[in-house]
Amino acid sequence: MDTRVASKKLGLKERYAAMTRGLGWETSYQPMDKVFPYDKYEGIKIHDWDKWQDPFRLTMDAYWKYQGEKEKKLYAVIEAFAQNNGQLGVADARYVNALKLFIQGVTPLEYYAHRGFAHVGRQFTGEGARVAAQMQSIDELRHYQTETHAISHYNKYFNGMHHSNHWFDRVWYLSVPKSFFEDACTGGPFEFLTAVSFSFEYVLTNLLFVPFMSGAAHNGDMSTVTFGFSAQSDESRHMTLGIECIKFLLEQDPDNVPIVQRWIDKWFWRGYRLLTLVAMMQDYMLPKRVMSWKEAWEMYAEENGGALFKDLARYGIREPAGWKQACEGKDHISHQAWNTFYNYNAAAPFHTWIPSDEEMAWLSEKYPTTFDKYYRPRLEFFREQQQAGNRFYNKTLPMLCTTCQIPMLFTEEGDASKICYRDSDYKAYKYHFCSDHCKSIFDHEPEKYVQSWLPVHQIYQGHCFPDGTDPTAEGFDPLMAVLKYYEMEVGRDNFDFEGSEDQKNFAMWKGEAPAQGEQK
Amino acid sequence: MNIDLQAREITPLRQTYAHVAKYIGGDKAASRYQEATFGAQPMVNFHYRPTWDPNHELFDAGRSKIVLSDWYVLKDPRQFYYATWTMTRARQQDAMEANFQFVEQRGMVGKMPDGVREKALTVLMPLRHAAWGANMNNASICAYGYGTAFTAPAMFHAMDNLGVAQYLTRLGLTLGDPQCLEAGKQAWLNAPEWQGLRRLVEDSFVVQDPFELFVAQNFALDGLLYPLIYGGFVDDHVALQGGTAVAMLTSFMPEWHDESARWVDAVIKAAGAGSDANRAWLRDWTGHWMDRAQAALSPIARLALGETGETVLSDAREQLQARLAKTGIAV
Amino acid sequence: MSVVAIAPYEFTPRDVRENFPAPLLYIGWEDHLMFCAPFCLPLPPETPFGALSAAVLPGIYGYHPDFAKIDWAQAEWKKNGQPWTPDPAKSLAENGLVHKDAIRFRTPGLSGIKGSFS
Amino acid sequence: MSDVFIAFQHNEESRPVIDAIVADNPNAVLTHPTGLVKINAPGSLTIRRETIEGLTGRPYDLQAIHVNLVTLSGHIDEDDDQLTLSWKH
Repeated sequence: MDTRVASKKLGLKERYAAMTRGLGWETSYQPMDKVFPYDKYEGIKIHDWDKWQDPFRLTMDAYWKYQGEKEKKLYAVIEAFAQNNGQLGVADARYVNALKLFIQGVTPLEYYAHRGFAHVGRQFTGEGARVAAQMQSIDELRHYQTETHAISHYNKYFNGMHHSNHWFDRVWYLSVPKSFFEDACTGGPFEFLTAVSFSFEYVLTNLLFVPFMSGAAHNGDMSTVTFGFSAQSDESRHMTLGIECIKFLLEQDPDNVPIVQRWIDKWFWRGYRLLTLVAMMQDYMLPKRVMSWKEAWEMYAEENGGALFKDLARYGIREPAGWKQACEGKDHISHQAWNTFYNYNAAAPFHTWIPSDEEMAWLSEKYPTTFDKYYRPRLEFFREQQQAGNRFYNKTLPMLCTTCQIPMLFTEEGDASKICYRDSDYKAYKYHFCSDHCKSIFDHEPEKYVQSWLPVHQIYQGHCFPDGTDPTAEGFDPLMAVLKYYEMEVGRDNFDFEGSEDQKNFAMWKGEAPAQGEQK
Repeated sequence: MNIDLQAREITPLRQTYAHVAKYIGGDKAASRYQEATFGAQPMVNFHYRPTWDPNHELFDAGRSKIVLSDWYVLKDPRQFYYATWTMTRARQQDAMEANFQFVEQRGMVGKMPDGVREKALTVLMPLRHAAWGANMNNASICAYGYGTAFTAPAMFHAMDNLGVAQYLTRLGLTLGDPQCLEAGKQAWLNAPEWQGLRRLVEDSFVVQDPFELFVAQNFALDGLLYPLIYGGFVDDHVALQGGTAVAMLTSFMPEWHDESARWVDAVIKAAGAGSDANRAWLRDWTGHWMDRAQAALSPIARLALGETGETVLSDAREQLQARLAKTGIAV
Repeated sequence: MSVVAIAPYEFTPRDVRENFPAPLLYIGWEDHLMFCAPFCLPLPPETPFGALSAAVLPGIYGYHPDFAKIDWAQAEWKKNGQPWTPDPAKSLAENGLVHKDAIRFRTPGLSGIKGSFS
Repeated sequence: MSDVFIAFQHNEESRPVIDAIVADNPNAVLTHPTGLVKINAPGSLTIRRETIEGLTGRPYDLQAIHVNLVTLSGHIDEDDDQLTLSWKH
């Protein structure tokens, strides 16, 4: 059992040091600066890599042992789930749309994290940091693969998952997570760590995984619960890497503090914007609700983040610049996001719907100051129209924020009746933003964000049609051409849940459908 | 019966993801390896250039001189995905753990002749650093290579390299004390026998082409080092002189090398099959790096095996040439 | 401020005017957030401004019951956040609109579904 | 003083770890979000190997908590015998 009998002479810390940083050396046949070319240009000053505190000292032997155990358990569940048609056990076929969002928008991020950590796991001069990053790289590959395997079974029976990776590179709303992670991966190694390990993993990841997985549990999806919690057990190591790395940077040199503060400001806001999708999932897509986005935000961000930033104050770090706005947004963003997907559901490969009366009552109770005032009336209007055969599908492309790439759906702080518009001029062109913080991120690094592959603009530039499309041809339908480029199956992957193939199949499998099923 | 009814009605709409189907010839049942690997890497519409490498996209096949229309031909014959990799290694680790316990409980180290024990430490301790270099290089291959079929096993390999470095560390702490690690490091840094190898490893750190790095590290250097050290030295020399403990505590290494060589060869073969130009590069790289590795290992062969060292190394080179010939890369 | 990079880091913006068949114009209708976000449209610069309310906006906002009630003479306009008075007879270009300008209009007295700004 | 917390999957393997935490940290507060056991404690929280071993009667490697750990907050200090989470303010 004990993997450490061999070396009782050394304690955990010393032994781990011998197993990691003891392996490296100062190169002399090639200059160190050429061997590690990337960890200086960001301006971060490291005087002594030996001060790096290793988070969770797992050597490879222990890593293999525990991870092997986890995988054995996980795949046993995935297998049993498939054999028993576990998909029939979910609360309602609407639930599956949360999984669609997950495989489309979250799973590819695990992949990026895998490659990004391989990069920094090669590039840091300090061996301890390198090993920690490499271990995370392999964990993230694990997450990509286990999620792909667990959701594979759903993909066989439901629409909206079959082209997830193709969509990730192309579909409008998926440019939000894609640009988020590419922004991190294209930053320097220290910024990457601050972005992913600290701002995302440490400050925000609980908001992604814990509600998602508790939601899965509540809605009868044991497969997802299992991969989620199993992945989350790696996440605790990653979070620890996040906080250790921040402390290390701050303790190494006071000049690092303003750089790190700016990264925290930037990445907190980038991460918060990304989580808009999770907020919507939590409040609208789980047939059996667990907790509201607002409650989750209060529990995991306000309480926990509050404690964290109080703790970091001794280094001169304050809470992220967008903290107050993010806290104010907790009453709004899930509703605003759901409305956006309801609008553009013709171009999104998952289903939306109008919440039932009971669900609206829950939303009123959870959002007493905002739901009835701003959001219920439009939902009820949409419902009337839909019942009259006039379901709203917005077919005109929206204005996007240049930084977060989300349609400009967010409202002014303190005034939910006004869309928040911000802009900047840079070298003869104007750029637009959804918020002060997205604007400030752009203003700091305009050379970066002028490259944004904004889906709406790309469509208008003619880059999102299948090869050989002639947009000047008679009767050219741009929306259909874009959906073809997306390789979406129109009428199966998109449109309202009401009347969808998913809805019909699920009812039939559960034996709730009229007799058409018999004709097969 | 109920089951019949279900079997009739619950028909899958599809077998696998489209990005997997594309590589396995249509929508059919896909293996876990295939779903874990094919189409995993984002391919187009990258937003920003890396601030650390503005001349390339984040994932960019142009970082290598190898040109392939489909990078997913570089399959891993072991079909490793995370679960199979980690469970395979966990089993091997169980065996290693049992070996460590056996060696310690039977006092096998104490029964070893001092000369053999010291020789083992002299040869093996500096190799912790060579394995660490291999770890860095495989992390590079994963980071800058193209296509998950190629890059994912490279990261497994990097972690295996780290595992090897750590097993050597444990061996050092079992056979000797913490000072022997430091002595090994000093030899790596300063002893003349090790400088050729250290120079080679440091030169490999600055190789920019991930595929050339793959050839240099995984094929040329490790293709000679493992047979020389774990075959020629540990199994055929140390073990025969009363150092069975050393063979037990390094049993992972030759087993791992044989296993992973199948992957290395398959990747070279598939890349070479892509074009004459690929084959030409592979011919150049394998030739260049095998020559360098052989030269760098020569003093270590002598250090480990004395007069016969050179012969053992030449044999290893011959075997490696034979592996290469099977990949279709004529030298 | 400027990006920090290891080597020169300057790229042609992906959205320069030449990349589009016509300049982009962003248009938003205040207090009607049933339409989740402002719109983005490529519009030829010679388009008369008046054609917006007559020909362009009905297609994109006509679903809303308030749309038919708009008195365009009362509409209040903003351009890039600043109050602005366009001349409906002149073209977009003559009104000073260039690629990627954002305009929005408020229609006094109309505040969305049941006054909810939807 | 802010709370630190740690959460485990709610299963049989976690039980002795949780019992040990409760025994060693009188201020610990348990909650049970779906599928989880979450333990909050003001300022700091310690997991002791010896306490777990006392409860199970078997040797326990503290790193085995990784198998069922879900999330945590606070700074970590870890050695062979204990793992402590704490805030420094």
